[in-house]
Amino acid sequence: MDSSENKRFIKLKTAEGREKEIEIDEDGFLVNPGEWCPEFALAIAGDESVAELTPEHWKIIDYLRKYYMEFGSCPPIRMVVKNTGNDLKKIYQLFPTGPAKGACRLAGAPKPTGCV
Amino acid sequence: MDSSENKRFIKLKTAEGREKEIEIDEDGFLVNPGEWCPEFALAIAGDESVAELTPEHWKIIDYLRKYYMEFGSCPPIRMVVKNTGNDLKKIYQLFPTGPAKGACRLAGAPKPTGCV
Amino acid sequence: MTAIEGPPRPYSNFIPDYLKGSIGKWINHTVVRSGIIEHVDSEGRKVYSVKAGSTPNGRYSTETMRKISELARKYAGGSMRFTQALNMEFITKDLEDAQTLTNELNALGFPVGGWEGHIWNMTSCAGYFHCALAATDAPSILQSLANDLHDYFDKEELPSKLAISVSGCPSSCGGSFLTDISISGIHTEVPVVTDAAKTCDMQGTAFSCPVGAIQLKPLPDGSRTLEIRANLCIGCGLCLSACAGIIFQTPEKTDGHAIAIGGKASASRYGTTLGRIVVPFMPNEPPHYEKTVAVVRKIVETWKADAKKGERISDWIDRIGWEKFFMKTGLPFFQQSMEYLDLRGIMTIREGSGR
Amino acid sequence: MTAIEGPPRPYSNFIPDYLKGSIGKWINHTVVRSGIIEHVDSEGRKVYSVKAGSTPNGRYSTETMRKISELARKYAGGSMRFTQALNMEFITKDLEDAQTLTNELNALGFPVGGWEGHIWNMTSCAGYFHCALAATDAPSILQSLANDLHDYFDKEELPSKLAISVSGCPSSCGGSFLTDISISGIHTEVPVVTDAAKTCDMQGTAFSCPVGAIQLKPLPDGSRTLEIRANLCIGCGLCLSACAGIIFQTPEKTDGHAIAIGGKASASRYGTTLGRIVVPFMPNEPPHYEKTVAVVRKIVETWKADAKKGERISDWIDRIGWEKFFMKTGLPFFQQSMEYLDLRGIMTIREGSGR
Amino acid sequence: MTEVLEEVRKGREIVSEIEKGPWPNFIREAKKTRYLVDLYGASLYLKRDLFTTGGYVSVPGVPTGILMRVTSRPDIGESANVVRVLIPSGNFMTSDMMDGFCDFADKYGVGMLHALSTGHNIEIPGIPKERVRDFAVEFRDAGFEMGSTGDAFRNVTNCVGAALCEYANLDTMQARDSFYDRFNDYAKYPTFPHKVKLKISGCPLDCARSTQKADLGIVGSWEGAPIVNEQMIKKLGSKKIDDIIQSCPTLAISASEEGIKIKGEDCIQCMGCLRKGEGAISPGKEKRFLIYVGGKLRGKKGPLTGKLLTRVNTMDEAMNLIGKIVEVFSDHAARKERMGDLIFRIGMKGFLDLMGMKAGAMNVKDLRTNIFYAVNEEDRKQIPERIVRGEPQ
Amino acid sequence: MTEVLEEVRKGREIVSEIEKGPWPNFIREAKKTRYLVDLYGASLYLKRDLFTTGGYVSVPGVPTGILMRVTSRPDIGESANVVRVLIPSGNFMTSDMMDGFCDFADKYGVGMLHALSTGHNIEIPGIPKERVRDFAVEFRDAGFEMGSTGDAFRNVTNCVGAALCEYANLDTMQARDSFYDRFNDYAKYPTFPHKVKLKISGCPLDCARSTQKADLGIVGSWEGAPIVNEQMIKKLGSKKIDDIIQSCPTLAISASEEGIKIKGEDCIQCMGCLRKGEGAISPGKEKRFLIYVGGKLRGKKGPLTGKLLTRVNTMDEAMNLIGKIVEVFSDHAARKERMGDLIFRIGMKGFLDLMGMKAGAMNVKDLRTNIFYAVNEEDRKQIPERIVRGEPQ
Ligand code: SRM
Ligand code: SRM
Ligand code: SRM
Ligand code: SRM
Ligand code: SF4
Ligand code: SF4
Ligand code: SF4
Ligand code: SF4
Ligand code: SF4
Ligand code: SF4
Ligand code: SF4
Ligand code: SF4
Repeated sequence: MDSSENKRFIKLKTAEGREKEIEIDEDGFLVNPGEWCPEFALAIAGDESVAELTPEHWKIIDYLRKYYMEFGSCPPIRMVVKNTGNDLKKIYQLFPTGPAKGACRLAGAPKPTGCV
Repeated sequence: MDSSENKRFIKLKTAEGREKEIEIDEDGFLVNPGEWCPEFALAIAGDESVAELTPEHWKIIDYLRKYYMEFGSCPPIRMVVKNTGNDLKKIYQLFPTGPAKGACRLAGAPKPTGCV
Repeated sequence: MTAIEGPPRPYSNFIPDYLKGSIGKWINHTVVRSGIIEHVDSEGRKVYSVKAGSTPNGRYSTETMRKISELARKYAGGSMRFTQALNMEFITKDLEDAQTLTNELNALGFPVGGWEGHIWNMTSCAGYFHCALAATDAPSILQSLANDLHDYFDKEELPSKLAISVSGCPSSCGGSFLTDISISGIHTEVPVVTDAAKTCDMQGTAFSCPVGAIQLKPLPDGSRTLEIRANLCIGCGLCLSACAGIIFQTPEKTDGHAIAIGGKASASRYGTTLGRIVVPFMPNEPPHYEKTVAVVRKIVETWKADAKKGERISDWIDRIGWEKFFMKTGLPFFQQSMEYLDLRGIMTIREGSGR
Repeated sequence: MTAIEGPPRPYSNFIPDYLKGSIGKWINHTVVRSGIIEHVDSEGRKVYSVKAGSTPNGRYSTETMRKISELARKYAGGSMRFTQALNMEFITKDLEDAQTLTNELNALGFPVGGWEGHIWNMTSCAGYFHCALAATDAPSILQSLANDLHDYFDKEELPSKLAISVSGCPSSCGGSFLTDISISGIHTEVPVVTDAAKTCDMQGTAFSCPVGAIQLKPLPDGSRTLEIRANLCIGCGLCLSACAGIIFQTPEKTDGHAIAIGGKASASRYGTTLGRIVVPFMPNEPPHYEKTVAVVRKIVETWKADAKKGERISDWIDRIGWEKFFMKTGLPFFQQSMEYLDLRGIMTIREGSGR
Repeated sequence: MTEVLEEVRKGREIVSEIEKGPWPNFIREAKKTRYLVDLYGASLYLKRDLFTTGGYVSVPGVPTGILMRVTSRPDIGESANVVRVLIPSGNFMTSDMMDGFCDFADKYGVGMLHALSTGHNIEIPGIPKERVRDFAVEFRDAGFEMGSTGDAFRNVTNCVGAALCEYANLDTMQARDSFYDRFNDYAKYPTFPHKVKLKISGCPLDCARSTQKADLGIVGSWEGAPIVNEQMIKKLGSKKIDDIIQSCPTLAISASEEGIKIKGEDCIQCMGCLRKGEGAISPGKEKRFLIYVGGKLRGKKGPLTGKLLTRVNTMDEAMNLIGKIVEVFSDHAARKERMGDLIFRIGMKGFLDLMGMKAGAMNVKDLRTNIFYAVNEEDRKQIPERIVRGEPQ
Repeated sequence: MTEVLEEVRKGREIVSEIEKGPWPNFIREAKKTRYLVDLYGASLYLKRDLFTTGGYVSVPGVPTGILMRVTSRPDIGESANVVRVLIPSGNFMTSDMMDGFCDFADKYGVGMLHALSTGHNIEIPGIPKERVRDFAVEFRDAGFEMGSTGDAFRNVTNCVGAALCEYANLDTMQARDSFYDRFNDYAKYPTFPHKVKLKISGCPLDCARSTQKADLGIVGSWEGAPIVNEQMIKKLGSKKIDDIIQSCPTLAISASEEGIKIKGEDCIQCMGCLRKGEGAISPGKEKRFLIYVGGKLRGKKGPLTGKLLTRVNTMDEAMNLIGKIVEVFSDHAARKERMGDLIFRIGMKGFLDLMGMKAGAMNVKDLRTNIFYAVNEEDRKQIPERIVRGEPQ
């Protein structure tokens, strides 16, 4: 299968007002992590059952991004809890599809290795 | 015990006719391997029941010296046999006290680690 | 949306009513026939458990399942269970019900059997049927074995319990290495990284490798890819489940399965043991896996003829030793069963005298 | 100088004449009493072997040895032997000689005993008495044990054979780890390199270290010295025998001995086993090593009371398991007996159920 | 549809062979459903697994995730996602419940149930990606929880125990129920380094295989001798009594006036005599719960069975310990390191240290034979002292 | 001599304590000699070994060297060199021979004999360095060979075997004699990477401990059932016959008309029945010689016992194999690596490969549980083929 046939994109406007097309995979994850911008998160928040991105959301997204940029991977949930000062339930309230999935997707990290 | 009290030396004349004092340990082994010279071997051959140092003897001594300079140790007897073209019995004829002891002493290598 | 926390409970809501008064009061059980046990409590109350064989990997059409559910309704207090080893189990309040139920189950194609000197259970994982990691197709192998050995479930006798399991890969979801006879899929090549790995969680994938064979490799364009160090890789296949972009190239040639024997859990005699690998590699030969079935049959028949009553396969081997095992079964001994590059390798060498 | 090649032989020159006709024809033996066995051959001929205890580490004055030699001349065909386990053994041609000999040996201070449910033998290495590697003094420990347990050699009964050995260091020249009860010296510090190492074969010394902890270090003056990497060193002490310039600094504090039990060679029952360490460190407390003797005595008495007839210590432990061993002896369990940093470490963990 | 692919055609031939035979048949079942039999057949023909780890679907309320499954041959068959459903303790289900599962499988899946997975969940396979969310909402409304995925407690399983079995030292079903009352958050949210399995057996016969295929195992047992019913024993007759005596591996049993006498201190709770006793011998009164840690099957060094950590006196203590263990596990395991692998890496003593526990003789199968071992200054003092005091473990 | 050193005085006190007690006493013996009792006492008081590896003395005719021993306290006692003397097979010595050794010990040593070393040599301790050469000449003239040192065959030992024991499957003393006839050069000249020990036992009871403390062990055994003397067995009576049947760990023995019947294929030659048989059961006719390799005690990973390499049918084959093994050992071991350490390093299969031998079931104690193992293309073809052919090992 040539994946080029199936390319998908998300169109959005950047803070500066530029139109931008960001490539995503079939599960909606960023293909090129370098392309991430806050608007990307805004654009897909709904998919992950997040109605509005509050500062509390951004704090977690920021942490996830920083971690991802440093370690190339999403942090374990325990670390998210420890490092963002939220308890587990709170995090799941903010991101109903979970920190390791929904929130990471918003933060532009790659698809997690699965739940198997 | 201060070992300096017990220093022992062998006195010999070098090929150039110089007088030389070479320090040996209580078992007659060279203390400073750098001081070795063929005359040292000649001087102590009798101790190791070698009446005369023939070319056959020198071939073995040379090999031992070369090996010692490279590996810092006496070669296993098997290697002496292989690399000097002598069989075991022949080597013991030449050096009745053995290649790993008598011959090595003549070649200025240190005292072997023992027979235990 | 009412959030339920955890499984439905308390359990008392889901068991036959006539069981409730006896909980914790059982004093004895008697095997009435293969598959049917009479349980008696301290007050003389009795119930009967009926154990029926299941399909490989427990695959049921809803059509069949509804019929089973109906049988539970009719004969077993409106409830049934699956055993730890995934047989169906019904608890009836009298022997007559147990017997009628047995007939109805048989009519539906499900044998009633197990316990004492019988095959107690045969389980398999999903294999090719559903799983992404399979090196061999567990359900069809189990089907072949079960078709061949089924008489030992309900008719013929064996020296003691026999449990059989088949797993499609070393994950051993089917319980390989734990049962008296078990089969486990095995890959024997190093997987390759394809373009599709691009969108994987590379770091996470590297973590997934148990031997650290996966490295992240920077590409000229600043992005990264994965690299598998062939000299370290044990071909376990775990990275495939972390990243769909990693694949085996010629599984049709290099995938197969190994046969291990002598696993058991119970504390009886020498206690828990793990299966040991008697055949390190068999090719995948569906539909009937004749060679594999023949090896298993040979082991079962030899054990049956040679073991004393009550002796599990592991006990039997403990008694006679591996040398006699190979002699008696006529199976060839493979050097590959012997030693491998790890901590336990050294333990497989025979030291000193004795078995 | 007549060169002799190898040991004196043929052996027939050194055995009692009356043995010669029976070689290979023996058909049975009976233990007449502790230490005396009657051997009978297929033609009805009989001889008697008399086994006498030896001094720790077999040290004899020539004065005593000449007396023993004289006894051999008088009662044993002019010849005697030392057994594999270093007792003295005399072969007499009749029971009367055997008995007279026994009395004479006793008079000389040598008990006759061993076989069946007795102490068969007690051996030690040279220890401080002669060796350069000792971490503990094997002969004096053995002397203490033998003084304490001697009744089991010739008078009191035990469940089965008991062999005891003591070695001054892990080299185990005395046979530690092989006998039912064994003691082995152990260093617990890292040795240091002194100036005297200068004339050692440094490369050879480096080779002598089993874990590669010794490195050659170049000195400013172009010469070299040895360096011991403390993090790798297991304190085995082998380098001391390669180079007299390496020494332990405070052996009086750090040297001691460990107690291991359950070694045996014979193929009987579970076959060859190695001793396992029940007490990892005991201090050296001459002259009488009371604590060490007490531990051994405790083990022997517990085994005696608990084992069934014919059960060696290893068989007994195989039956009851280590947990019961510690419970029954009342010995404390030391975490240090459990695990250590190597391949077999993992094997000491108890997995699954069972003993 | 025009031509049938070669691999599908050949695959069908293979499948129709598998369909034969006397044992309950999964193909015969599958053919009554909308399962991708052709895909499966093709995989057998091609000798290669045609499923691959699927993508991702976001489902609020199932924090541990749902098992996504796609095929590498969409031309033959597409996706096959599956949900795992937690069922009541002991795997008991009412007929109504089963019918309900069937309804869901018909409506959302392919009309097939996986009953049960080897982890003892009902699985409903074949739910298309687009429908997973709807399914989840409706299914949860019906009163069920999905799960047993992700880095959390997988489904806790237990033998039937006191509900049906005279050997049980505890009500295992009740134990599982209370586990979920207490620890459901650990099961629902994926907060561990890797999955954790707990299995509970009512006695050392270990029908739940808690000593083998679980990171954590609880096995009900007792201390001392089993209880002998003198009247019943005598009725068994001398041949049977002999059998019972022979059955004891530690020789704890001897014949006596009262039939038999069991030396409590020699009993290792192997269940041998109880099995021969026909009801006359039952578990002892002083209950103990054995905690096993570190079982797992896919070991890079071979499968790892559970190791006995300790014995406690009540199920409460057992549950407290479980809580403690998973904390230690979470704090010390590397990512995707199972408990067994952690213990393999740091050693049992290392693990006990992390737990703040002391190693005892119960933790060892054998003692070491290697004399070289770091005995430090502390040990040198302490060991002879403990010898003198004869301090118990 | 004026004052006695503190350590000597204290040492003497300790020594006089050790001198007490009922067992044959090495101090009582030592005090009758010129042995350095004061040095020994001081070492006990100081809790430190006062001997140290001695220097070197050149003695023609003893290629493997002589054990040099000095003390680190020449102020208390000086040197203590020792020679090892090879004695006849089975450690038999004539009285004349022993007297001769005593003469030498009196003349050159300290008037003490070490009889025997644990390697079964006579040792004559305490020969001053200056006198070693003279001793050697005189001693060799008297017909004895020194040795059992250096990187050569150490003294070969054997149980008494056929000379005194009905269990013997071979004349072990004769075996040792012929070993020296054939291999004396290997014993005399230090050509190996490290010492090599060979021990020979006449039967699996292994009185020579050849499976434990020898790099090479030969154990006489047989194939199939032991030989039963029907007449004798019947006389033993049914209680004893029962005992015999019980003694068999593999259950190879059953009661029969003739007393007992032994299933040859089930016998593992454990000697159990022979030991109970009171002469009525003896080793089988088809002799086999078990070759063990790699035993040694000072293992950095714990002591290593010998591993069964193979069984051969004659002592000739056994000796040929010994020759082959030491060649392989010499070619492949590192310097100062014992055979057991070599095998530990390269694995038993590696060693068999070097020997050009194939692994058989006899080489394993257990089979592996780890499925991950390099199965290569060759294996993939070969394994199913051998299964089909049912090819024996
Ligand atoms: C039903 C089941 C537990 C459950 O919660 O599902 C079960 C229940 C009983 N087991 Fe079990 N065992 C069950 C799986 C196991 C397993 C696990 C397995 O097979 O995967 C084991 C340990 C594994 C092993 O191989 O060692 C197991 C090892 C035993 C043993 C010890 C057998 C042995 O040879 O060592 C006994 C005792 C016996 O058979 O005498 C036993 C005995 C029993 C009895 C008969 C005891 C009793 O009634 O007092 C229980 C019958 C209850 C009943 O009527 O259902 N049960 N039993 C499991 C049925 C499995 C099946 O479908 O075949
Ligand atoms: C004399 C000696 C061989 C020798 O060449 O020196 C010897 C000779 C006999 N042994 Fe042994 N054993 C001798 C050391 C051993 C050893 C090695 C050791 O103790 O260091 C072992 C194996 C080590 C072990 O601990 O397993 C050994 C394990 C046996 C056994 C098996 C014992 C067991 O419990 O497993 C027997 C059979 C028996 O006792 O029933 C046995 C039996 C015998 C008998 C009694 C058999 C017979 O048919 O006569 C032999 C008596 C010959 C005699 O009268 O001298 N011999 N025997 C050794 C005497 C040692 C001593 O002084 O105590
Ligand atoms: C469904 C089930 C097998 C079955 O056919 O019934 C299953 C199926 C899978 N197992 Fe499993 N495991 C299942 C019980 C087991 C068991 C048995 C048990 O739990 O009693 C084991 C052995 C015990 C153990 O945990 O070691 C087991 C050990 C594994 C492993 C090895 C983990 C390890 O580190 O040792 C993996 C791979 C992994 O986790 O990375 C794995 C992974 C998988 C995956 C998720 C692999 C994949 O991505 O394809 C399989 C999905 C198959 C599918 O699509 O249907 N599965 N898995 C079982 C579901 C359990 C449940 O409902 O919770
Ligand atoms: C004399 C003797 C002990 C005794 O008191 O009887 C002895 C004494 C020494 N042994 Fe040994 N070993 C003696 C039998 C053994 C045995 C037992 C046996 O051979 O049956 C063993 C265990 C078996 C084995 O080989 O593993 C043994 C394993 C060692 C070792 C460990 C070697 C290893 O690699 O495992 C060493 C150290 C070494 O070789 O580097 C050693 C080294 C030594 C040295 C040479 C150490 C030293 O330099 O001080 C000891 C000299 C002591 C002395 O001055 O008296 N000795 N040594 C035994 C003489 C044997 C002989 O006559 O040939
Ligand atoms: S054992 Fe392997 S093939 Fe089978 S379900 Fe588990 S992961 Fe899949
Ligand atoms: S197959 Fe296993 S060992 Fe090989 S790279 Fe993948 S995860 Fe690592
Ligand atoms: S065991 Fe150690 S102390 Fe004893 S003789 Fe051997 S090397 Fe010396
Ligand atoms: S004591 Fe042993 S481990 Fe330590 S340096 Fe010396 S030889 Fe090496
Ligand atoms: S584990 Fe014990 S209590 Fe539980 S079902 Fe099995 S036999 Fe009964
Ligand atoms: S349970 Fe087992 S160990 Fe305990 S008395 Fe019964 S048979 Fe013996
Ligand atoms: S090993 Fe066997 S043959 Fe040799 S003495 Fe011992 S019992 Fe006899
Ligand atoms: S020698 Fe051992 S295995 Fe052979 S028949 Fe006799 S008792 Fe059984």
